[in-house]
Amino acid sequence: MATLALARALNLGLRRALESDPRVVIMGEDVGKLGGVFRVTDGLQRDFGEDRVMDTPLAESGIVGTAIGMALRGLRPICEIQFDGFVFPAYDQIVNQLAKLHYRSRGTLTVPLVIRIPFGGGIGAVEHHSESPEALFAHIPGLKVVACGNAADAYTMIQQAVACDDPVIFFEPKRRYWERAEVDTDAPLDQAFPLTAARVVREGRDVTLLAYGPSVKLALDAAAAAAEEGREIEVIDVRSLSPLDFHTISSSVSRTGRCVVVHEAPVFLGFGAELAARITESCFYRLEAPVLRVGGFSIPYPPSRLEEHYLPDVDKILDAVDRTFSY
Amino acid sequence: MATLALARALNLGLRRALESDPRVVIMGEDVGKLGGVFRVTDGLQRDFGEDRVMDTPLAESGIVGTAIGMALRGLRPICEIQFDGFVFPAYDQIVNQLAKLHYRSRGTLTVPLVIRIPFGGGIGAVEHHSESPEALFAHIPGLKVVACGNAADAYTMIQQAVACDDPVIFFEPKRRYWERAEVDTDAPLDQAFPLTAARVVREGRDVTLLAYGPSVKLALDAAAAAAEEGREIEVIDVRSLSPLDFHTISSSVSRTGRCVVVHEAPVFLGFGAELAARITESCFYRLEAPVLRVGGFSIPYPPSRLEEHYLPDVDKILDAVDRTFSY
Amino acid sequence: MTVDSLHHTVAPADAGPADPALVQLLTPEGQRREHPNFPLLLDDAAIRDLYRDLVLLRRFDTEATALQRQGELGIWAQVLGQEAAQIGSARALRPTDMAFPTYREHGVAWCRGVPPEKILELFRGINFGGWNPLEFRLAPYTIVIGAHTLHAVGYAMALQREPHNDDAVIVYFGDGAASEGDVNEAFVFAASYNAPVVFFLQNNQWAISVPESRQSRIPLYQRAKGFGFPGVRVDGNDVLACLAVTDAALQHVRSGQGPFLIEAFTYRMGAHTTSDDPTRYRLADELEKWKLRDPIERVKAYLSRSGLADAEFFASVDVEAEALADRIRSACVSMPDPDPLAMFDHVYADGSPMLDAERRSYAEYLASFGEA
Amino acid sequence: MTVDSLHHTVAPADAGPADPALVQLLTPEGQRREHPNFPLLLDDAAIRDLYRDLVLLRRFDTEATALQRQGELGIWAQVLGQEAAQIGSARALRPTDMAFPTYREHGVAWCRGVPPEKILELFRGINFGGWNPLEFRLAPYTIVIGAHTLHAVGYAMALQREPHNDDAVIVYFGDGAASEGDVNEAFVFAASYNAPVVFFLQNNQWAISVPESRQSRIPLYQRAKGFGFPGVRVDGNDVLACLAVTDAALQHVRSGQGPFLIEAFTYRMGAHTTSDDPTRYRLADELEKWKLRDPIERVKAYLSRSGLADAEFFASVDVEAEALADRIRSACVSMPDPDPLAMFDHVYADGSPMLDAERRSYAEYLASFGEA
Ligand SMILES: Cc1ncc(C[n+]2csc(CCOP(=O)(O)OP(=O)(O)O)c2C)c(N)n1
Ligand SMILES: Cc1ncc(C[n+]2csc(CCOP(=O)(O)OP(=O)(O)O)c2C)c(N)n1
Ligand SMILES: [Mg+2]
Ligand SMILES: [Mg+2]
Repeated sequence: MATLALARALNLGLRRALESDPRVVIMGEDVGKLGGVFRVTDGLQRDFGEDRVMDTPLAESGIVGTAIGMALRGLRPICEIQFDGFVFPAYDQIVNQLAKLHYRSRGTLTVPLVIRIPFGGGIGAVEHHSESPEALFAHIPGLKVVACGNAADAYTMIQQAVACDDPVIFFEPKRRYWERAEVDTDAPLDQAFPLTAARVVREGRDVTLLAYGPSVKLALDAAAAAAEEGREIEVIDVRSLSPLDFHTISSSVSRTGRCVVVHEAPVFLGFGAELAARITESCFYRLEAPVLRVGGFSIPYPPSRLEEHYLPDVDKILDAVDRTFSY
Repeated sequence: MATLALARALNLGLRRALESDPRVVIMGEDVGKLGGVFRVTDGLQRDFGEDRVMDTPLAESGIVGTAIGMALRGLRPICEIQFDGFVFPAYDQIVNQLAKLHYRSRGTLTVPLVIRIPFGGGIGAVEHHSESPEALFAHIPGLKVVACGNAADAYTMIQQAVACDDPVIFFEPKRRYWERAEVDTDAPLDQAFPLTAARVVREGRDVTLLAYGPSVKLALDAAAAAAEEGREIEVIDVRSLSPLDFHTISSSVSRTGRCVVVHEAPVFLGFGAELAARITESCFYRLEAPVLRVGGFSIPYPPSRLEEHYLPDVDKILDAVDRTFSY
Repeated sequence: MTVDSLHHTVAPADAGPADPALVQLLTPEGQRREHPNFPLLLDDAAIRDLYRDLVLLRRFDTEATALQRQGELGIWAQVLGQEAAQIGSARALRPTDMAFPTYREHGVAWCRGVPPEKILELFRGINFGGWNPLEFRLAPYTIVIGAHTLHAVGYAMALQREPHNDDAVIVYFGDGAASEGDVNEAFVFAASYNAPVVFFLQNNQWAISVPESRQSRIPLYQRAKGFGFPGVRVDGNDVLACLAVTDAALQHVRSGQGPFLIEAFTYRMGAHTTSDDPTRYRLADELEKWKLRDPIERVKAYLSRSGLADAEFFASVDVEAEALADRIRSACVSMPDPDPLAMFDHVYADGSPMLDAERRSYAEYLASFGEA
Repeated sequence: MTVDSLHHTVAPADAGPADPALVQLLTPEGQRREHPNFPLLLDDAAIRDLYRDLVLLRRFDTEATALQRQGELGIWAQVLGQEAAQIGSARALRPTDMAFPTYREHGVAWCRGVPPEKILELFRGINFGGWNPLEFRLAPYTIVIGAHTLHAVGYAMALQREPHNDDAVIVYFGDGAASEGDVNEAFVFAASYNAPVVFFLQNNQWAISVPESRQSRIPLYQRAKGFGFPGVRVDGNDVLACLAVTDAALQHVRSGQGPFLIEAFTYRMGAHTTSDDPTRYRLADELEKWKLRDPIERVKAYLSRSGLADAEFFASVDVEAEALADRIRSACVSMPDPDPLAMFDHVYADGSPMLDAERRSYAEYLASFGEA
């Protein structure tokens, strides 16, 4: 057991992956000497060399495209995209190539490739550094899309993603990079909680709160605040957006009869849309209120001095929770 | 009034746009002498010259990126993307630049640019020629996203899109290119049905069927079949995915109490997810059944000999309609 | 003089033997030439084999075109006119080298040993390519223009780190593709990591209806120089020259000198695909001119003239070609449609419960009709 | 010889006056040189003005860095070391030319007349750039590397069709950016349409922590040649050379000869941004060496030595610089936060009822707190 910041937990997880499998390579912009702009790869090039931890030319399509080629020859690349907003030059490679190669080749090719993307806002950054593009990946069959919400999951999930034979889009909640938690760095990976499973992180019987990535902490904070007023919120960390562990979610909502989804991406066609639609379909008779969504407005991510208005917060969540009781 | 195939109606609409505004230019791969692979721009380069109808180098990011620059200097470019699957190399320009320039410049720059995308399957094509990527655009604030479903709308909507000061992603139902309908080519554009409004294309009181693009015809066919069995389906052509004309939709569902959404894109996080979530939110007490979705599976678009299994059809729609009566 | 002065050697539309920059070892009339940089050592049998490759490939292509016309294929991308570029380059490969094709590399597939009917499966719409890419060392056909050039570079970067392995990678793309960002990023990465990859650009002068002049104002082989590696233009209708130049390029990349660009100057004698109508955008004249440079005729002329092959040989190749066509035709028309539920296979290598549920529910749906 | 032989003139890390390919008109010691291709006609006052630009720009940059340290800005991208490249090139523009910057072009913005505090608004997080791009003929700062190079080309293509207009476009980007697909597609389009655009590449030798050698194995100005247009390398710390070369390049593009690439060889003397820590990836030595080539010192040396300016002049510029710093500081710290509801403005030029509803509902939500 160690108390680690989320970024540090990722760093240790990556180190483990590099140690335990010589086929693993890390590549991206500034992942080498600098250790990444968030220091997630700190020290790895020094210890594993430039062949295992590669600074690349500045070209995201090139990074993902060459990583695909490397994976086809048996390597297991981990690509870092520096910020969420910079993944789009690689979008064609991800959607048309990465997601489809296993299918197109009828299973003869596998592309075990992880794309790490620090995502979300709340750090006072300039444009393109605060986006939440997860829905744009979760809609694409062939990709696995996961998001970690705390240091312990970060440590485990990144290793599981690397071990997975499918391409994994791995979202990291950048505003939580510096938040610390207990991490059991000795637990064996093969007995860990599964990568694609959702997890109930707080139990409650009145309403289900669904969140992932940076919003999990908000959800827990909201639950704590609600508890003081006698309302028991169950919080689920969705963790895997695709494939979705719907069973965990629907069991909870069937019990509570109420549900609120939280994410930073625009509500319109955000991941909450799928959750709401699917929950309503399967829990129709159990629902006391429609599934409500707390998330971004239908505007580009605003300048940082306005981001607190844009982002979900405890008040907005509790307001939505309250509304589910007014139906 | 003339009876026109949808592709021909678009051609005439584009001709009108070129005639009425000298700032309009068409650009893309093979839009010149060839007239586009679907002949939508047939004869336009011959009549308006190479400066107005430009064959470009083979580079989609380049097409959209230079079109943005041209728009900044006052032109009104219409870009053709040859097939749905080839829009992704331009995705970064669309999401990070095109969608945001008006916002980023606080309204001082406008980017009146139309991106035409033939979309959807059903034509027996090879890979990447049958995709339905509309959700990937409708989730992006700053874009307007529309789809035409018949020749009359095609003729009008393309002109309205060109006249619009916002960037418009214009989806064309490629499997309907050759379907003919009455088109009033003399009707004045400024009195036309608004570009961003949904339209009830068949009235009915039992259930609301929502569709757009190639699925509108299917929805109408399903409604006709259901009518024979005494069930009255109201069909709405959504037409504008973003902004969404939700009023027309919610009024209908409030009346019918039942709703089925149809599209070709994967159901998971497809546009139907937003419709279902939003309808449930606003019509919660009116719904007799959850909103059901008919659409693609969570697989890449399959080889053409299997596409009939992948695509929505009248049977699948009627099956879903039936299910809404079994709640 | 610091301005990096330009060699504005704009490619004459009919770049032929007269173009000094064009490597040619066999003239359109079937005359052998020597080239100081690209010697060619081939025994007679090998040249006859190349002829056989060319003829069989063309026959396959013709048959596939016919099959498409008869509704047996959804579409067909003809290789007509580009046979020498593909056979010449692919015959220079070792079995363990890896090739990344576009959608038109039937000649490359042929040389890699892929049974031709496997290619038809894609165009018939049964799957996305019926061969095992690892077995034949030929990646799946790639339709998204240029995307695979990056895969080729990455594959080469992976090869590079394998001790005692000097295998190489070749990647095929067109004159149109050269404009895509991905292809240029592939140049950047290949140069940066000194990757053992040969970029084989088939300049067939058209990207569907768009002429090469829209993509570049200088000959495309010169692009490489701007990225710091060599580029050569070869007569793409000359199978010997294509073989010799590819051989030299492979040696170059195997020996650790980094990437190499070959521009094979050729001509798309057919339509872009069977869906295309080239009469809308190019003159018949052009085609007539290129018929005189047919890649097969010149080998035949050379073989006959130099006495390396006789009428009997040519006849036997023709017979073999007809047999191939027959075999392919019957293989094609008897291909069963895939099982509907097969479309749920191989989306994920290690599964998805969500998708399993979709498969089950569709199976039930299908079964419900069976019961009705 | 058909192999397009390479000039492997790998850029020496300290490409200085000795590099024959580098255009230099003023040595680091402040000595004037002549260059046959790039004559410079400037009166004395103009040179003093350039000096003033450089000093004021640096003072502004220093003040912004300090403001960031004090928490008044979220981040700051220093221009330190690149002042000459930006002032020299931007002073060559006409008011009606159009410039497309990255996020570091404060010197260009200065020359275009943008009030410096407007730049700070972006880095403070108030908006995405406080100036009207059409008024100042300076596009918004672009953070997505390379994306704006295509906008510049498109803008130039539009200019090109305006009768009697020989305005030009200049677009700034970095050594890292040269690897992006978009930049190379910009080269393709500019060459194909012969667009009047000057590509101004500031090679400051670093893309955050990644050295230029990772992006290209040959000097970057040579990239242009592969696309069929000229490229020149200029001493980016020499304001006179940057002015002269940009002037020549603008003449070239105005006269209808198509695009032109300038590589200004310079050095990022500061961190990438205030969030960066260059001690992790480069040696202090390197910085020390480049301090000897400071872009301001050499102009000062030249002006003093040649008697074109005296101590009084230098002192007055310093005074002006301090006044500028004061003005900027107070402008910055007194900037009000924007109204929350302003974030709903300008998403669409002609409106969205859906968004209007979101705005109304958020206004009500905010109001509900007011009432509580
Ligand atoms: C990214 C992308 N854009 C557009 C297309 C449509 N398309 C298919 S082939 C082709 C022309 C390709 O020309 P070239 O690269 O010269 O190859 P050729 O067909 O001549 O062999 C185009 C535009 C595509 N397949 N992929
Ligand atoms: C598409 C994209 N990828 C990554 C980044 C993150 N990033 C910001 S600046 C930078 C380095 C840019 O280097 P260069 O082009 O040389 O410009 P310089 O900062 O040296 O002026 C990177 C990688 C980005 N802004 N955009
Ligand atoms: Mg071609
Ligand atoms: Mg740089």
